[in-house]
Amino acid sequence: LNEKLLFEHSDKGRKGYSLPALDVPPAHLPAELVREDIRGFPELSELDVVRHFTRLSTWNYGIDTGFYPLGSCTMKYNPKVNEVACRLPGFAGVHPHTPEELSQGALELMFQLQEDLAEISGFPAVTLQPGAGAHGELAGMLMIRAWHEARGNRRTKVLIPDTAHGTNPATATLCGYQVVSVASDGVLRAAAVAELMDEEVAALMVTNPNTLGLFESEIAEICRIVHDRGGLVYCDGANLNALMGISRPGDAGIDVMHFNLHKTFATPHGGGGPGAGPVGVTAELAPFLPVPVVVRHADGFRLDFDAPHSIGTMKGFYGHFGVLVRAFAYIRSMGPEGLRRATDMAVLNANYVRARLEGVFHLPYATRSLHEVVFSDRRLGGGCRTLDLAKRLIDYGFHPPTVYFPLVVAGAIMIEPTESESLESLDEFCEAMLAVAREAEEQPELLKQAPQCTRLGRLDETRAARQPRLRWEKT
Amino acid sequence: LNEKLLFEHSDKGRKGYSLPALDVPPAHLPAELVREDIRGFPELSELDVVRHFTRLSTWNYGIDTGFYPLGSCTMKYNPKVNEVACRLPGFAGVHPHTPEELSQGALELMFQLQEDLAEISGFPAVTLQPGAGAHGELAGMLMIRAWHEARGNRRTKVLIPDTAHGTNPATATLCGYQVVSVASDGVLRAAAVAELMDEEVAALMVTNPNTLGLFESEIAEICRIVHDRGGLVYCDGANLNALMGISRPGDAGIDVMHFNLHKTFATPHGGGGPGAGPVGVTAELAPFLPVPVVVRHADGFRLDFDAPHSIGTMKGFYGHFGVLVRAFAYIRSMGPEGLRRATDMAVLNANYVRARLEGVFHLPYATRSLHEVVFSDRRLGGGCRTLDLAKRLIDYGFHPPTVYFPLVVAGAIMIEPTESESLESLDEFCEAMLAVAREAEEQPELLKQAPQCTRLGRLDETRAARQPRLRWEKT
Amino acid sequence: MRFIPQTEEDVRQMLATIGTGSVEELFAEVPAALRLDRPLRLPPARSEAELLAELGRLARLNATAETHRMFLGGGAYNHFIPAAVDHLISRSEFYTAYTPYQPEISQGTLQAIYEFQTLICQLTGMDVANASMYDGASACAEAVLMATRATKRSRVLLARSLHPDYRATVATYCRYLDFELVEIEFDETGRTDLSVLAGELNERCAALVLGYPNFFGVIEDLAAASHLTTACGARLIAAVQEPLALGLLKPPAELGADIVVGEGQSFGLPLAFGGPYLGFFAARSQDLRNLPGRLVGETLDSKGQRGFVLTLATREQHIRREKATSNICSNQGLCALAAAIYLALLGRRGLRETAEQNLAKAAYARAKIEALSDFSLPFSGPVFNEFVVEGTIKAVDLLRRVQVQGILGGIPLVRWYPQMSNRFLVCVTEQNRREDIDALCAALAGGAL
Amino acid sequence: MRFIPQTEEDVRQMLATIGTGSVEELFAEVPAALRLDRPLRLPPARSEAELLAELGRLARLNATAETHRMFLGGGAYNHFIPAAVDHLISRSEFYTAYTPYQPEISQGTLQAIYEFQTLICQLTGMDVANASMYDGASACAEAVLMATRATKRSRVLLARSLHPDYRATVATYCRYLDFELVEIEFDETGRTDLSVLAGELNERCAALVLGYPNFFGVIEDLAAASHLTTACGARLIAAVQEPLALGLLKPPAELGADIVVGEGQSFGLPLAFGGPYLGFFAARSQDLRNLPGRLVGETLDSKGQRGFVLTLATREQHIRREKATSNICSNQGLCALAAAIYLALLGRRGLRETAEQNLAKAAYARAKIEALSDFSLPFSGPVFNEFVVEGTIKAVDLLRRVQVQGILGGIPLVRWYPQMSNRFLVCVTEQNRREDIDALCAALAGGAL
Repeated sequence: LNEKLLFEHSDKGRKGYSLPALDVPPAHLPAELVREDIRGFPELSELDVVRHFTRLSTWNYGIDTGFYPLGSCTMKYNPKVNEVACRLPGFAGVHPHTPEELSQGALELMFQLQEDLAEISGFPAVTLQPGAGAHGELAGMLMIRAWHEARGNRRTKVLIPDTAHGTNPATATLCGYQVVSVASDGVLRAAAVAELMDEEVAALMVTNPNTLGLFESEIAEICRIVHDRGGLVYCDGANLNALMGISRPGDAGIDVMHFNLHKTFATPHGGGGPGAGPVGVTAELAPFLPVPVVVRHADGFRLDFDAPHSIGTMKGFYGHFGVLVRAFAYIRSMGPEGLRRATDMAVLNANYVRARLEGVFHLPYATRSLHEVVFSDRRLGGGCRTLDLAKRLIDYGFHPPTVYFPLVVAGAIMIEPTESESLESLDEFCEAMLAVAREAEEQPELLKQAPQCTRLGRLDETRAARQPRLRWEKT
Repeated sequence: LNEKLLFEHSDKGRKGYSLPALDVPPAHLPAELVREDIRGFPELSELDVVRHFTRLSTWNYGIDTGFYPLGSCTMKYNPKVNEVACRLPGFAGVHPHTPEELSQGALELMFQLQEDLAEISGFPAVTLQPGAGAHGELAGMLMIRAWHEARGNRRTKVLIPDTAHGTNPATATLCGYQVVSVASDGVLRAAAVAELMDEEVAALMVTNPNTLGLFESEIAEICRIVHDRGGLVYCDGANLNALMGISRPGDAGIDVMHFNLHKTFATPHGGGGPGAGPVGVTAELAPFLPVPVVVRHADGFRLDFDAPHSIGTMKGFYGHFGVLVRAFAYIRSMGPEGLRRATDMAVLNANYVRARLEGVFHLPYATRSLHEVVFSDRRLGGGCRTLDLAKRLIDYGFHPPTVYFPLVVAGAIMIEPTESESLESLDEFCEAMLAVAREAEEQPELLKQAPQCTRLGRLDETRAARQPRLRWEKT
Repeated sequence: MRFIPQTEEDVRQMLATIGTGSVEELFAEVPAALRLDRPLRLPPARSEAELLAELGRLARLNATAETHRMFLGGGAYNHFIPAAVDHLISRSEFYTAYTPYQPEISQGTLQAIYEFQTLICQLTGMDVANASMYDGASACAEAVLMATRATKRSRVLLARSLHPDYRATVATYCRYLDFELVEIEFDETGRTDLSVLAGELNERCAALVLGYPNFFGVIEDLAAASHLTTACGARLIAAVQEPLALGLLKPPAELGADIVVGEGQSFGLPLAFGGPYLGFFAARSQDLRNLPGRLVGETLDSKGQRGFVLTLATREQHIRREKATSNICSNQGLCALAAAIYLALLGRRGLRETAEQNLAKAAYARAKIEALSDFSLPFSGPVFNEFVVEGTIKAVDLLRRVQVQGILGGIPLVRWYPQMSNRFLVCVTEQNRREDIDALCAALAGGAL
Repeated sequence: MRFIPQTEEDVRQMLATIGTGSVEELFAEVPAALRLDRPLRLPPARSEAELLAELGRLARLNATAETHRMFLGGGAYNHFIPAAVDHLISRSEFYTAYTPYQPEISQGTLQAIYEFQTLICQLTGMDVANASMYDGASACAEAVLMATRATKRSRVLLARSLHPDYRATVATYCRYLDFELVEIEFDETGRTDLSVLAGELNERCAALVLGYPNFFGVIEDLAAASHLTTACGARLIAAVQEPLALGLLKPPAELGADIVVGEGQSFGLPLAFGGPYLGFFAARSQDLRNLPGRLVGETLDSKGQRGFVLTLATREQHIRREKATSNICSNQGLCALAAAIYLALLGRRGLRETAEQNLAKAAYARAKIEALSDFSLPFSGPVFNEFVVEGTIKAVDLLRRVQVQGILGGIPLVRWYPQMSNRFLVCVTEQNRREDIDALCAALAGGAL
C-alpha cells in the first residue's frame, strides 16, 4: 500500500494536538514581525499522524526486523531496557542549564562513563562531547593540531591508509591539513609509513582493525616510527567491537581515538543518528580536550570549563546525553566478562561466515579476519555485480552487507555479523548468499531485477541527483 | 517471510533474561515436589525473542495500520497518552492488597469513573468489576435474578430479540433462565414484546441501537410493558457510541446496562482483550451490585465489601484497573462536548458510507442508521458471497467489516466506521467496496482467490476444527 | 478535538451526500422524549498536558515497590518485568487489533496465542489449554462449570485454603445453577484435610478444587487428593494462584489433576491494582469439546502453508448461543501475549532460577521471622514464596505500624478467616533484597512490642 | 548473557567449521605484546533489575520540571511533547535501522526525512533544507563554512548576542582555517548594533551570523541586516535557537536571510541534559551543491512509482573524501523524525497557538517582573518567550535563593558576559502556568531583599 506525504493528507481545520486554555492575557508582537499562515503546513488528526508514521515504519528494516550484516556499522542488538533508562524522567527532563548541585545524577553518570571508556580503551582522558564518530575525529584531529601548535610546530600533512573511511580525509582537511594516502597490502606496513613519515607529517590516521576486518599487526612499530619523527597517531575507533578486553589501543601507542557508542556500545542508530563519538587521549593531549569535561570534586561532580589549552567546544552543551545513558547502561549490563564475550563472539561469527562462504565468494585478503570479512564480486556469475547481489538478498529477507567499501576492493561485500546473531541466523544468511551465487550463474535476471518483494522496485538514484527534488511543493 | 514457532527456534543453553545474584542461602523443596526440566520450553536470547514477536506483529492489522470498520466493535482510535497514563508507576505498580490509605489515587480514579459512567448512561449506581462485556452481562443478569429472588418471585424466562449478540442467550442460560427469542422487523416492536411478556419472564435483553445500527424507537413503550408485568429490562451497551450526550438508556426505562470500555471509551482491544465491562443499574438494583464498590467517605475513598444483597464477586479484585485508567483518561480528554461530538461524527460517518454504497449493495433495512450500517451480499455478482468480498477487501488494504452478523440478515456486511475516520479514509474505503463489487461482476475469481497480498492465503478453518492441533509438539 | 478529524467543510459535504440538512436530523429515530436536553455534566476537556498532570497527582498517591518495601502476595505478585515485554506488547499491530476473526491479517496474534497455549500445556503438563480467560478466579469458576458439564454431577468441593476470591467467584457463577458447594477444612499443615475430604467425596461430586500453592502459600498434596477423586469419578481441579511455582513444582498433570486453572499475572503483567490479569485454563483431551473460551488451532492455507485460526467455535456463543460452553467471548489477548514473551525471555533456565530465588528468599524470611520471639509459623506444610505468620497482637495493627516504616509487610487474614486475627500472609519474591527482608524482620520485632 | 546467543555447543560447531581449536586462536594476528593480560576493571554485570535501580537512583538526583518550576531556556526549551511522538519513534523499524543506504528497505526513514526537509523549508521560507545536523551550534558552524566556500571569502562576523555555544563552536570549527572572526556588539535594545555592523562589513566578508531570536530572547532586525550584507555580497545567516518562534515570526527568508540554521529541540525532543538535539540547515537553491550533510530526494523506481533516496552524495566524504563539503557522515535521523511527527501533530494552527501562548506567558512574566521594585528589563527590543532581567544583587546568588523554593528561575549571564553579573535570562513556555509565574515573581521579590 502506498502512503501519501503528510502534506497531501492534510485537510484545512484538522488538528492533532491540544493545549491548555491560556491563563494569562494574550499578547501581540508588532505586526511587521509576524508571519502569514504557513502555506502547505500539515493539518491532521492524531490518528492521521499515527497511521502515517506507523505505515512508513513498516517500509523500513531494523535490527529487530532481521539480520543486518552491514560491515563497519556494528549493527548489534539495542537492548530494550536502555530505551527505558534514557527515558527516566530524571534523565529525559533535566535541563542542560540546571545548576550542578541539581544535576549530580547526570554528572555522575557522565563521569563514570568517562572512566569506563578510559579503562576499555587504555586512554587516561576522555571527552563525551562529540555527537558522532566523524565529530569525534574532528575533535581528535583538532587536538593533534593544537598539540603541534603548542609546540610551535605547525606541520602540514596527515597520512591516511587507502582502506580508511572517507571521513578521515574530510576531517584532516577541515583541520587545515593536506592528505597523503598510504598504500597498504591489506595490512598497513611499517615500512610504508616510514617511507612517507617526515617532519611535515602531523599525524597518521589508522583504523584498527581496519576496514578489511584485519588487525593492524604492525601498529606498535608504526606508532614508534610516527612518534620518533614527532608525529601523533589517530585511531578511528569504529571497529573497537573486535578488541574489547583483548587489546587496548591506548596501550599500543595510539595517541587519540574516538569511540562510536552507536556501534560498539549498542546504542541505536536511529536511521542515521543520533550517535555519539567520545574521544580518548593520552595524558599529554588531555589539556587540549574540548570543554567541558566532567570532574569529581570533594563535594560532587562538576563541569570543568577552565581549560586554557582546550580546542574549545564542539557543539552546544555536553554531548548526546541520551545516547550516553544508553551506552552506560550497556556497559553496566555487560560487565567486563560480557564485553570480552561480545568481542569473542563477534569475531567467531565473522570467521564462521567467512569459512562458510570463502569457497564460493572471492576473498581478496587471506589474513585472519577479526569482526568482519570482505569479499568481492569477482567470482559472481552471469555478469552480476555486488549491487545485484545486495538487492537480491533483500528478497531473501536480509539487509545487505556494506557494498563497494572499502574502496581498495573492487565490488567489495563487507559483512559484519556482530555477536548478537545466533548460529541459526548466520546459517540462514549463508544459505541465502550461496543461493544467490547459484542464481547468478543460472538465472542472473533474478539478481538484476531484484528486489521484487519490496513495495518499491530498484530506485533510480541517478535521476534523483540529476533532477534534484528535495522538498514537496503543492502541484 | 516465515517465522518459526518459539519452540522451533530454541537452542539449549541460550537465555534472554538476567537475575541479580542470590543474596541469601539457597533453599530446597522436598525432592518429591520438584519437577523435571520442562521439555521443549524455549531457550532464546533477548534479540531472538524481540525479533520473533516483532515479526509476528507485522502480520497483524490494527487500527494504527488502517481503517477497521468492524461492525459492533467500535474500532476507534486508542489515544497514545492513555497508554502512558496506565503505565505511570503509581498506577502500574500498586498492589491490589495495598491498604486503602496508600491507594487513594487508584480509588479516587475508580470513584470518579463510576460517577462519570453514571452521568453518561443515566444509571445512578455503577460497578467497575466485570472484565468484559459478556462478564458485565453475566453480572447484570445475576442482579436481575437476585432482585426477583429477593421478591420471592423466581421466574424462568428471558426474552431476547433475534438481532441480539450470541452472548445474550449464553448469559441468560448461565443464570438458569430459558431463552425465548423475539422476532423483530429490524426494530423491536412493543406489540411483539407484549405478546410474549408474562409472569414467567424475568427480563428482556435488548441492544440499543441494535445490531442493525437502528435505534429501538419503541424502547420506552417496551420498558413500560415489561415493567408492568413485573419484569426488568437489560440493555447490551455495546453500541453506546451512538448515544453519548444524545440519549441516556437509564432515562428510557432500562434497568441494567453494561458498558464496553474497549469500544465506546477507546481502550485498546489488544487482539481479543483485555476489555472492561462495567455495569450501571437503577437505584432499586443497586443493593445487588457485585462487591466491592468504591465509596467516598469523609476521610477518603474506600472499597465497600459490606453489601448483604450483593450477587458476590465476579472475579479477583476490583476490575481491570489498567483499562479503567485508559477509559478515565479518554473521558477527561474528551469532555462533555467531545463525547457528544464523537457520537455525532460516528453517526455521520456511518450514514455517509451508507449513502455512498446503498445504490450498489443491498440494504435490508431502510430505517435511518445510527453508528453502523448493515448490507447483505444479495446483489453481489459472479456468485460471490460476503466472505469473498471480505477477503478481497484485505487485498485493498482494509480490514473487512463484520460478516454474517447479525444472523437475521443472510450474508450480512456490517460496517461501523467510528468517528475516528476522516472523510478521506471513508472515501478510500467506499471506492474499494465499489471496486470489489465491480470485480465480482467482471472477474469474480479475484474475490474467490483473495487474499493474494498477504503472507498466507485463505486459511482452511474446517481442517482446523476436524483435526484439532491446539499446541506445538516436538515432531 | 485531536481524536476527531472531521472539519466543518467535511461535515457539509457529507451531509450533502447523505441528503440531510444537519447532523441533528440523523438522530430522527430517537424520540424527543428520550433526548437528553442538556450537556453531560462532566469536567471540561483536558489538554494532554493537563490530563497527565491530573493523573500524575493521583498516581503519586499510591504506594508501590518503588516507594515501599513490598511483601504483598495473596494472588498478585511483585515480579520483575523485562523491558522487552512492554516494548513488544506496545507494538500497535498487537494492541490495537481486534479478535483475530480474519486470520489472514491476524497471524501475529494467532501464532502468539498458539504459543501461549503450548507454554501453558508445558507448564501444567496438560494436553490442551485455551487462549486465556479474565483471571484466575473466573477461570476457576469456568473449570467448575466444565466439570459439572462433563460429569453431569452437581456437588462441588472447594478447599477452604483456596484463594477466597476464587471461592467467591465460583459461588457467584454457580449462584442460580442448583449446585451444592461444600468447603473442605485445612489442617495444621495448612493443607486440605484429607480425612475430611474423604468423608465429603461421593459419587455426586463433580469436582474438587485445590490451590496449588494455596492461599496460605502451602503446596497441597495433589497426588493424594487425586487418588480420592479418581476413585469416585470427580474431576480434580488445581487452581494455581502463583504460576511461577510451576517453574519448580511438579506439574499438576503428573500428580493427577484433571483440570488446571490459574492466574498468569506473575508472567510479565504489572500489579495494576488487580487487573487486567490473565486466567489460564488447561485440561485433558477428553474435555476438549467441553472447554470454555477461545482456542487457536493449526491449519493450512490455500497454498498448503502452516497457519493458525480460531477453532472449535461451535462450542461458543456466537454460534451456539444459549447452548454455548460459556458466555465468554473474549480472551485476555494482550496479557497472554505478554506472558508468552515473558516466558520466552526467561526460558527453561530462567524460569527455574527465578523460582529458586523466590523459594530461597522466602525460606530466609521464614527462618528469620520464626526466630523472632513474638512470632510463629502456624502451618507446617511446604511453601513456595509466601507463608502465614502469627503474631501476638492483631495483624491489622501490627502491619499498620510496619507500614509507617515504609514497609508493606503482608496481608491480614482476618477478612476471610475471622479466627485468624493475629495472622498475616507474607510474600517474598526475587525483587526483595536481603536488606529488605532484614528491614521487615526488624520492623515486625519492633511493631510487636 | 542475554544479549549473546551462542551456546557452548554452537561455539564448538562453529570452530569446527572454521577449522580452529579455540576462539583464542582467532586473535592470532594480535601480537602478544599488545594483548591485555587482565580482565577489564569494570563493575560486574548487572541484572536488568539492578541496572534500573542504579540508574533510577542517579536519575532521581536531577531536578526536572516535575520536581521544580522551570524557567530555563538559553537554547533548550521545556515544551510539551505529545505521547504520540515517543510512541512512533519507539517503533523499532525506525530506531534500530541504520542510515538508509538501501532505499528499497528504507522508505520509512527516507520519506520521513523528506517530509522533515519540507517542513523546515516551510518554516524558514528557504528553498532547500538538509536531513539535519548534530545541533544548532554545529549547524551554525557548518553554515559559516559553507558561506566561506560559496563566497571564497574569509571574514566572518558573529553577533555578540548570538548564543555563546554557537559562537564557541564556530570558533572551534574555524580554528585552523585562517578565517577572521569578528564579534559585533549589541545595543540597548538587545539587538545587534547596526551602525557597528555597517562599519565592520566589507567586501572580504563571507557572512554575518545573527540569532533569531538571539541569546537574550530578542528578535534581531534581519531585514535591516540583510540590506547591509546584500550590499557587500556577504551571506546573512540566521541562527534560530528557539524554533517555536517561527510559528509566529516572519520566516527568515522573507527578511533576506541567505542561510537559516538552528536548533530543533523544541520540536518534540526531551531536554535530556543537552542532547541529542537536532540541528537544521536551510539555504537558497544557489547553494545546493555546497550544502553540508545528507539530503533526501524524490525519484522513481523501476516501475515508475515515486520513491525517495539519499542524493547528491557527490558532495559527501565517502565519495569526495578530502574534497567533501563537510566531514559529517550522519544526521540526527531519529530526532528529525521526532520533529516531523511533532510538527505534523501540532500542524498549522497548533504551532501558531503554542507560539502565541509562549508569547503571552512571557509577556505576563515580563510585566510582572518589571513591576517589582528591585528588577528591571535592560533590553528594549521585542522578545518571544525569553528575556533578560537585571536585579540589584549577583544573579548567581539571587537564583540560588529562588532555587531553594523549588524554582529554577533562570540562567545567570555572567559566565558569557562578565559585565552582566546582576543579569539573568528567564524563559517562559506554555508549560508554565500563571501560578508558576506568580511564584517566580514572589520568590524573586523575596530573594532580592
